[in-house]
Amino acid sequence: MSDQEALFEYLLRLGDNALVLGHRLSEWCGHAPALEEDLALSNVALDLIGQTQLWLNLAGEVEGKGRDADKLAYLRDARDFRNILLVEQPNGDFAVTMARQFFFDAWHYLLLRELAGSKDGRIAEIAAKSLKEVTYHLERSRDWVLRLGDGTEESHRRMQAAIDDLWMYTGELFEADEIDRAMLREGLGPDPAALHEPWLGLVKATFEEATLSLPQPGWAQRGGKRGIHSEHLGYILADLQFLQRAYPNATW
Amino acid sequence: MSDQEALFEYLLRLGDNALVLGHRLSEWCGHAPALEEDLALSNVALDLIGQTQLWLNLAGEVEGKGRDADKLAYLRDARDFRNILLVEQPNGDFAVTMARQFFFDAWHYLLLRELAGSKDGRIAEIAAKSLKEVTYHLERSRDWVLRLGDGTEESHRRMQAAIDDLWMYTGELFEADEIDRAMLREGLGPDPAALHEPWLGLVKATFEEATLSLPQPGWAQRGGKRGIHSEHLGYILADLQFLQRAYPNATW
Amino acid sequence: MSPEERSFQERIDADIKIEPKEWMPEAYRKTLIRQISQHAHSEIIGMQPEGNWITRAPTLERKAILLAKVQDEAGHGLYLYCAAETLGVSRDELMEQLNSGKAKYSSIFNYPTLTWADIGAIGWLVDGAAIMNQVPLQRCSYGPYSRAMIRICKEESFHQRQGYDIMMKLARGTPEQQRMAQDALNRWWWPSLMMFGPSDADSVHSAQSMMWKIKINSNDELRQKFVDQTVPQAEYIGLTVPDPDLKWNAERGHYDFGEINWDEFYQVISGNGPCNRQRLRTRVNAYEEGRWVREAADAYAAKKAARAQAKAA
Amino acid sequence: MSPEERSFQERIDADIKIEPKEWMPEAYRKTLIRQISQHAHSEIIGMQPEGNWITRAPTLERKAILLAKVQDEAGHGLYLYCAAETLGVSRDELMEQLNSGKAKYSSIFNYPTLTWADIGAIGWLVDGAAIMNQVPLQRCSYGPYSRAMIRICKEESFHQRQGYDIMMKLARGTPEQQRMAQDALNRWWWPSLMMFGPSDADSVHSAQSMMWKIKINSNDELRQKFVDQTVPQAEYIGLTVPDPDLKWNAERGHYDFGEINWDEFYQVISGNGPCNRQRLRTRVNAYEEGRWVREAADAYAAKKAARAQAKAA
Repeated sequence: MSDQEALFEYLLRLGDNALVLGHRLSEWCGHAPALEEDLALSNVALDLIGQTQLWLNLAGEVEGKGRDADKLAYLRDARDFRNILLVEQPNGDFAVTMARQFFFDAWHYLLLRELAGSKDGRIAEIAAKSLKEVTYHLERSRDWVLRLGDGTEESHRRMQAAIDDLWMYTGELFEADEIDRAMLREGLGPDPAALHEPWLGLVKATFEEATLSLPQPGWAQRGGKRGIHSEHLGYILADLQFLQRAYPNATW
Repeated sequence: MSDQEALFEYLLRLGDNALVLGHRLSEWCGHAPALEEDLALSNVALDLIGQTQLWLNLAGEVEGKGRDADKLAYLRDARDFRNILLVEQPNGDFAVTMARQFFFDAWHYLLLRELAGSKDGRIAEIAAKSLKEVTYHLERSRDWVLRLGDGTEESHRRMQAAIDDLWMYTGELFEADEIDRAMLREGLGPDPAALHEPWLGLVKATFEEATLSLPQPGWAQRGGKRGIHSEHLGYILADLQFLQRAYPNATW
Repeated sequence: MSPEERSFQERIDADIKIEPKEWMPEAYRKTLIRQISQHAHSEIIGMQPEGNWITRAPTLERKAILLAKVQDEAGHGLYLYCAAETLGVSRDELMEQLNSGKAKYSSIFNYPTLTWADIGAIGWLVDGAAIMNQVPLQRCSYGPYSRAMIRICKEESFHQRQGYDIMMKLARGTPEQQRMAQDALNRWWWPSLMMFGPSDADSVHSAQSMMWKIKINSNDELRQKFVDQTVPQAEYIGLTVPDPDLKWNAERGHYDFGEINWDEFYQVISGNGPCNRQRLRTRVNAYEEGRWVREAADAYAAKKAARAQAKAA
Repeated sequence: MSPEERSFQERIDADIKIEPKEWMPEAYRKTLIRQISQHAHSEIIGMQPEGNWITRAPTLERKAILLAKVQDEAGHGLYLYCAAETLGVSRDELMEQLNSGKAKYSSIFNYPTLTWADIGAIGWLVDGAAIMNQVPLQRCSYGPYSRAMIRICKEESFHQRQGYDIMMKLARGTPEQQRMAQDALNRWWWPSLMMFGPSDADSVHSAQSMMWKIKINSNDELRQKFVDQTVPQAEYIGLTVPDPDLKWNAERGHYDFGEINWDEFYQVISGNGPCNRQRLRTRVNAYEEGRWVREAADAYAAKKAARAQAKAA
C-alpha cells in the first residue's frame, strides 16, 4: 500500500466515523426526551456532518479519482466503509446514545488534539476546527453520564447497562494497524495506543463521579476500520443512500 | 386512459398488495411468538411473493415495455406503487399483524373469487390459483382474531386496539375509481363496493364470536391505489430495493 | 368597560406593548395562551414530516440544511412555550394538552411527506404561508409574543428560500425530478391555502382578536397575499399551480383562485387527516420515553444543589 | 456393566434403534438431550444471520428461496425440539436454557452477514459443513433423532445447492459481485472449518459418544471430508480458498490445509463473537414479546375445551 493509499484510508476512517455517528444522532431528531435535547443532539449531528464533508472531500482529493464527499458518502457499500464499530451501534435508549457519545467524544477529542499537530497542514487545519466543536461535545456527553449515572435509580441502571453493552466496542479505538503505523511514521497521525491512557483516565474519573462501575477489561470487537462491520450498517446505508442510488444521474 | 393502461394499473394494484404485505410478513421471520408462527407467517409471505410474481409479470406483459416482475418490484419509487394503505402499515405487535391480515384476507378472498371468473383468462387463472392459498390464509387469520379476542384480558385489549387503529384503512378496499370501473365495464374485475357487504358480514360474525366490538363507521383513509401512500412505504422500499439500486447492472 | 379595561385598550391602541406583569383581561390572556401554544405545538409536530427525510436527504449539504431547519423548529417551539409561560401556564401543562389530543396544531402537518420534493414544497409553501401569518404578528400587542415572532420570522424566511431552492433544483433537474416537484406542488398547494383558516365570513373570534392586536390581518387577506406572491414563483421555475380557476384579475390587481375544499379541511382538523394518529403517537412516545431522562436530570440537579448547600453550611 | 447396560449396548452394536420408552443409561439420555437441543438451538439462532437479508434479497425469486430456507430452519428446530421432548425435557425448558445463555448453539451464527454474498456462503459452506456432520447422524442409535436427521438432511442438501448457486451467480457476475463472493468466502471459510469442533486430540466425550453411536465420525475426519469436497467447488467457480497452506496431497489422497486459529474459536464460543449478544437478545426479545400471544392461545384453547365439555354434559 502506498503512502497515498494509506492516507486515503485514514481519511475515510475519520470521515466515516463522523458520517455514521452524525447519521445516528440525526435519527433522534424529533424524538428526544426534551426540546433542549433535540436542539443539542442536532447541534452535535450538524458538527459531525460538517466534519464529514471536510474529511471526505480531502480523502477524495488525496485519492485523485474525482470523488467528492457526497460521492464517497452516498456511493460506497458497507464493506468499503471504514468507521469504527462503536458509532454504528443503534441508538437504543438515551443512556445508550450518551454512553456511545461519551466514549467517542473522549477519544475523538484526544485524537483531534494530536491531529491538530499533524505534519499535513490540511489535516491539522480540519482537526483544529473540529477540536473546538468536539470540546463542547465532550463536555456535554460527560455531563449526561454524570446526570444519568448519579440521577435516579432507573437512570443509573440504564447508564450502567449501556456502558456494559458498549464497552467491547471501545478497544478498537486504540488498536494500531498498518495504516495507523504509516500515519505515525510520516508524522501525520498519532499512535492510537498512546491515546488509551488519557482516555481511560478521563473515563475512570467520570465514572467515579457518576457512581458507575468501570467494566472489566475484556475481548475487544474490531473490524470496522477495515470494513468488517456489524449488521446495523447496511440498514443505515439503505436509507442514507436511497435517493442517490434510485436517481443516479440527478443533482439535488 | 386506454383500457390497456387501466388494466396495467389494476394489475399493479394486485401485485403491489401482495408484494408489500408479503414484505411486511417476512419482517417477522425469526421474531414470531412461537416457532409454529414463524412457519405459518412465512408460509403466507411465500404465497404472497408467489402471487406478486404472477401479477407483476402479467402487468409487465400488458404494459409491453419489457418490464418483468422484478423490474416492477425493484425499480419503481413509492409514488408509483399502487398497493392499498392497509398492507404497508407497520407490523406493530402480533395483534396488529393479525388484524391487518384478517381485514386483508377477508377482502382478498372475496376479490379473488370474483376475479376467478374474469373474462381475461390470464387473470382468472392467477386468481383461481391464489384463491386456494388465500382460503387458508383467511382461515388462519380469522382463527387468530378469535384466539386473541377471546383469549386473555391482555390479548383482548391488544386485538381491540389493533382493530380500532386499522379500521380507517379498510374503507379504501371498497371504493371504486375509474380504473375499477373500467375493469367492471370490460368484465375483467368486480365492483369493489359489491364486496363490502359480504366482507362486513364476515368481519361482524368473527368479531361477535371473538367478543370484539366493531368500530363505528368513520372517515376512510385512501390514496394508496393512486400512489399517495403513508410515510412507511419509503422505508420498505429503501431496504427492498437496495441491491438492485446499488448494483444496477448485475444479475443475481 | 372597567377603567382597567379602558386603559388596557388605550395602551393597545397606542401600540404600547403589554408585558407579563401588567394587568390584562382574562379573555386576552386565555386567547393568547391558546394562540401561542397552538403555534408552539405546530412547530413541534411540524418537526415530524420533515424529520421523515433527514436520514434520506440526498446530499450531505441538504442533510445538514434540513437537520438545521428541523432544529430551528424545536427552537421556535421553545421560544413560544417560554412566551406562553409568561402568561402563567407551564410547558409541561401545555405538552400534556398536546399529548392528550386536547390542544390543536396546524393541520398541514397531518399530511405525509412522500418524496424529497415534499421537503422543498414544505419550505416554500408551508413556511411561506406561515411567514405570511407571522410577519404581521411581529407587531402584535403582547411583548413576549411579538419578540418571539421577530426572531422566528427571520429564520422562517431563510427556510422558505431553502425550500424554494430545493424546488428549483428539482424543477430544472431530470424529468423524474420535475415530475416529483410538480407532484409535490399538486399535493401541498391546497393544504397550504387552508393554513390561513376559514373564510372571513366563517371565522369566529376574529373581531375581538383584531381589536386586541393579536390578530392583525383577516384570513382571506393573508391568503390572497400568499397566492399573489407564490403563483409567480411557481411560474418562474416552470411549475403549474393545480387550480384551473386560477387567473390574474387585472381589475382587482390580484389573482382569482378556485374554491377551497373545506370538507377536507374540517376532516383533517377533526382528526381524520392521513397522519393525525401517527403524529400524536410519535409525540406521546417521545415524551413518555423521555420521562425517566427528565426525572434523572431533575434528581441530579437536586442532589447537586443539596451538596453545594451542605458544603456552604 | 449392569445387565441392562449390556443389553442396551448390544442393541446399539446390532444397529437396532433405541426408542423413547426403552431403558437407556442416564448419561446417554443426558448427552443426547444436550446434543439434540444444541442442534435445535443452532437452527433457531441460525435464522437470524440469514433473516438479516430477507427484506433486502435482490430479486423476488431469491427472496422467496431465502425465506423458505429460513422457514425450513424453524421447521428443523421444531423436529429437533420434538425429538428432545421424547427424552423427557420440554421445549419451554430448552428455550429457557437458550435464553438464559446456559445452552450452547453453533458458534458460526455469531458472525454477521455483511453482504448478499454471505447468504451464498452460508448456504454453500455452513450448510455444507452441517450436512457433513448430519449425514452420518441419520444412522445414529436413537430412533427419533435418526428420523429427524433424515428429514433435515434432505432439506439441507437443497439449501446447500441454493447457496452454491448464489455464489456461482456472483462469481460469474460483475467485478463488484466477484469481489463480494471472494470476500464472503474469505470470511466464512475458517469459521466453517471450526464448525466440526476441536481437533480429535482435544475433543472430550468423543469415545463414549461413538460407542453409543450418537457420534459416528471424528471431528477431524469430517473436517477433512469437507475440505476435500469444497475446494474443487471453489475452484470450479473461480474463487480462491483463503489458505496459503492448502494443497493437494497425492500421497494421502486429501488436501492438506493450514492451522486453524483456535483462539478465535474459543473466544467466539465463550461469548465474544461479533454477534453473540445481539443474537441472544433478539431471541429473548422475540420470546418475551410473544409470551402474551402464547398465553392467549392457551387461554382460548382452555375456554373452547370447557365449552365443548359443558355442551357435552
